[in-house]
Amino acid sequence: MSSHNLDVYMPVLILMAFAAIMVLGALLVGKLVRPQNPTELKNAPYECGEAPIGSAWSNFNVRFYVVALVFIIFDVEGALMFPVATVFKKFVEIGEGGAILGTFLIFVSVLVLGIVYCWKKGDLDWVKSYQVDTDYNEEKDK
Amino acid sequence: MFLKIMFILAATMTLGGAFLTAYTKNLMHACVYLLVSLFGVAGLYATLGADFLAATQLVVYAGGVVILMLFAIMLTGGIQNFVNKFGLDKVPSMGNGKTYTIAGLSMIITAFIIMKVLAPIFKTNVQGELPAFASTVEEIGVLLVTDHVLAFEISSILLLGALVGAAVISRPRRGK
Amino acid sequence: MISLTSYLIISFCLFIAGMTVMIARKNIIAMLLGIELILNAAAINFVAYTRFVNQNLDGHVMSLFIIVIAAAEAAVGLAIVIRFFQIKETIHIDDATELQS
Amino acid sequence: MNETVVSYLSQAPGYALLVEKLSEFFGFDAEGFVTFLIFALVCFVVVNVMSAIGGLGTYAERKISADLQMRQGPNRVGPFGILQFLADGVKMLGKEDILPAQADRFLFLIAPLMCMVGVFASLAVVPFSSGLTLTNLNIGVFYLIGVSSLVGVGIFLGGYAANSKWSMLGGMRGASQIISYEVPVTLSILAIVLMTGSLSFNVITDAQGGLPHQWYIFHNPFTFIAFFVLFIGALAETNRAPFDLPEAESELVSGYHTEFSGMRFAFFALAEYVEVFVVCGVVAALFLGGYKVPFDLGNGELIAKTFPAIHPMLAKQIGNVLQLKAFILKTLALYYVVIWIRWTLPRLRVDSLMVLCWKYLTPIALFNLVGCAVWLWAFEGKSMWAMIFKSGVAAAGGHH
Repeated sequence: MSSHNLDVYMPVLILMAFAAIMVLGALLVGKLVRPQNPTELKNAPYECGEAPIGSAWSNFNVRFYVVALVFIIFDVEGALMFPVATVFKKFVEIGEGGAILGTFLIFVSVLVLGIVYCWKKGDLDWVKSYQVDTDYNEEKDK
Repeated sequence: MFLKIMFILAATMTLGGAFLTAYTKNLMHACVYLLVSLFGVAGLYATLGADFLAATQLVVYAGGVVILMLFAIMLTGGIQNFVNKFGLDKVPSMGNGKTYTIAGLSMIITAFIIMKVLAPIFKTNVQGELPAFASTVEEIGVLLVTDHVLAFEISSILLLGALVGAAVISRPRRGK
Repeated sequence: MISLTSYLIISFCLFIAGMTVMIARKNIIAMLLGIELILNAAAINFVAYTRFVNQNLDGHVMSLFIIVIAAAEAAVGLAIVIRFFQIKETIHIDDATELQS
Repeated sequence: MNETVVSYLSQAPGYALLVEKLSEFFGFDAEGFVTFLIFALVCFVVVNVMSAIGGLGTYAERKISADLQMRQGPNRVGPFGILQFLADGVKMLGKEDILPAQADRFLFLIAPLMCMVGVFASLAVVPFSSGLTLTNLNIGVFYLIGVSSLVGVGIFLGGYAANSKWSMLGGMRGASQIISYEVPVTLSILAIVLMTGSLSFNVITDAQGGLPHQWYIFHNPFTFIAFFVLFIGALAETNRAPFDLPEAESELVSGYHTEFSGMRFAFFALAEYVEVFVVCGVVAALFLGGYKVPFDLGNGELIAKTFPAIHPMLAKQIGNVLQLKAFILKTLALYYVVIWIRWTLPRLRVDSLMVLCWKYLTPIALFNLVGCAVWLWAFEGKSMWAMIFKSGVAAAGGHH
């Protein structure tokens, strides 16, 4: 088993090892050099000077999740399209480009449907515009 | 020689990450250990000569799924334990002794069954001369466009369904 | 010597870890972590067989589709968990009792 | 196919001699060990050069911003203040490392580590020159996208670990900004991969010629737009310039690294500056002809022909050095533009930042992708210049 052409991944491992050594090394060297007197006040998380209230781990608006959702769908689409993109030029050279272009366009257009849907239903805009008015109306009706 | 080193490194990362995901008490740590384990699986793909799959694993899992998990943990109350309506402490959400014993027992049974199935395979695999590592991207591209073009198109429809479904579910509705 | 059995043993251990997570945890998101581990265990087997038994790359295409479907499944699963939390204020599995009679 | 630094350096006469000597010394075949040795040496050099460039980035940023605002930048430490970043480093080393209450000690260490690993691992594929690329992976571009998404996870964990509302918000926004701008970046890189038919950086760079009209930026109108989409996306992905809301001083009190002090903060800053260099290098390699030198001086034939006295091996070395110079020149030009943009454009609000990404950049990137595919199919991949000239191979060496 020629292990020769697996050497391409050797720099990846060496660079990661260097990054780890740098981080851990600097922190260890720092531990010797740095002053170390943690006081209760100094350790409080920064709250513009006041005493911090409540834990930071309260939950957040769901729009962060919708962004991550649309990202992962397009990320996976990119992952599927990369092999087809690398092969597209070869097919064009042997004259078969039309069929591959058709497959490619169908794939992309189905996913464009997805983003158009999210756009129209207002998932993509950061501040939920329609939600603001309805809360106001509800207050009025009560 | 380097193949062995890389295999051992990737295997320890995968199995270490997986077992730490199973046994850590903090959900955030479980997510980080899952990331370490998936990183190890990408290394395993590299030792198996599947370089495109190693990169896809990095892009989709390390970049996408783990961040999705982290966001979901943030959006569902972080890592505190849940108590039921009467204030009594339910089974802690990260599992306690009892749940782990049940898990252990069922694992022993499944392990026994799977070993029965895999036994013949372990005995008979003869080792031929393995081909050298080659670039797999073009090959996968050709396969995707010729043999598996139907699966390629259906997966775009599946992604569309997943996108629309998840968007509808997680959209903050006005009514309760 | 690194052979097919070593990869099968690794994916077996990954599968066992994923199952343990699924059974032992009560938090739904932690269970989804287990599902990811199990899907990866299956994908490793496909690639290992392509490498050691026959060299056609259908194994790679199959595990590529496993990764695609795992991502879509994680997206929808987590959306359900978030909606579940918004309704029931908890994602403890024992509270998911709507479907029981 | 896959050649690496070692296969390039092994053409040197000394290499074979070294392998034999070491083989007798160790008894077993030292080929693998020598490869490891050379890789470790070259990686050590690259890591140090990159950290110096990251440090000098901070210095350049303060000098250029001073220049833009008609004032003097740092000029105390060393000649013209060059050694300012070393002074900052030592100061960072001496600062106390404060761990906030109830913070997550384990994640507090993992977050900067993940950022650094993500950025340094992407150094392996940056095409410095045809020989000196650390490893010419044939999945180079896709590997780079995968590894640079680790930084987004590192930033989120950094924000989460510090248990303070500011860094929490900064971490969430930073991660969501990085992942949402990864979509236009992936799609515009896809357009270039479509044009070239390969994922490896060296092949993409070799497909472009030395002169500007042979670069991919001028290949056709769609790649021209894709260049700007990629550049804007790259700016946002490294939290730079108008998109630096996650670490915005005024609103979020330097966002996700509010609670990080001393060396941990230095690692986040170093990772960011090195990533800006790597991203500028990638943009230069994909669109501006990377290490290609005009009139094919790069591969040493012209030099060997004009100066027959030089040993052909040496001519190849000179060619390589010229290639390295061309790559560094183009990357630093883009680096200057990045810094220049930072001190001219105001900071974007969160919602306009997200709207820009999802409602403008992503549709444009998709349109570019389809446009490139149709162009490639219609004109069989010829660049618009080739068609305009219609004179076949331009005088400046073959292209296409």
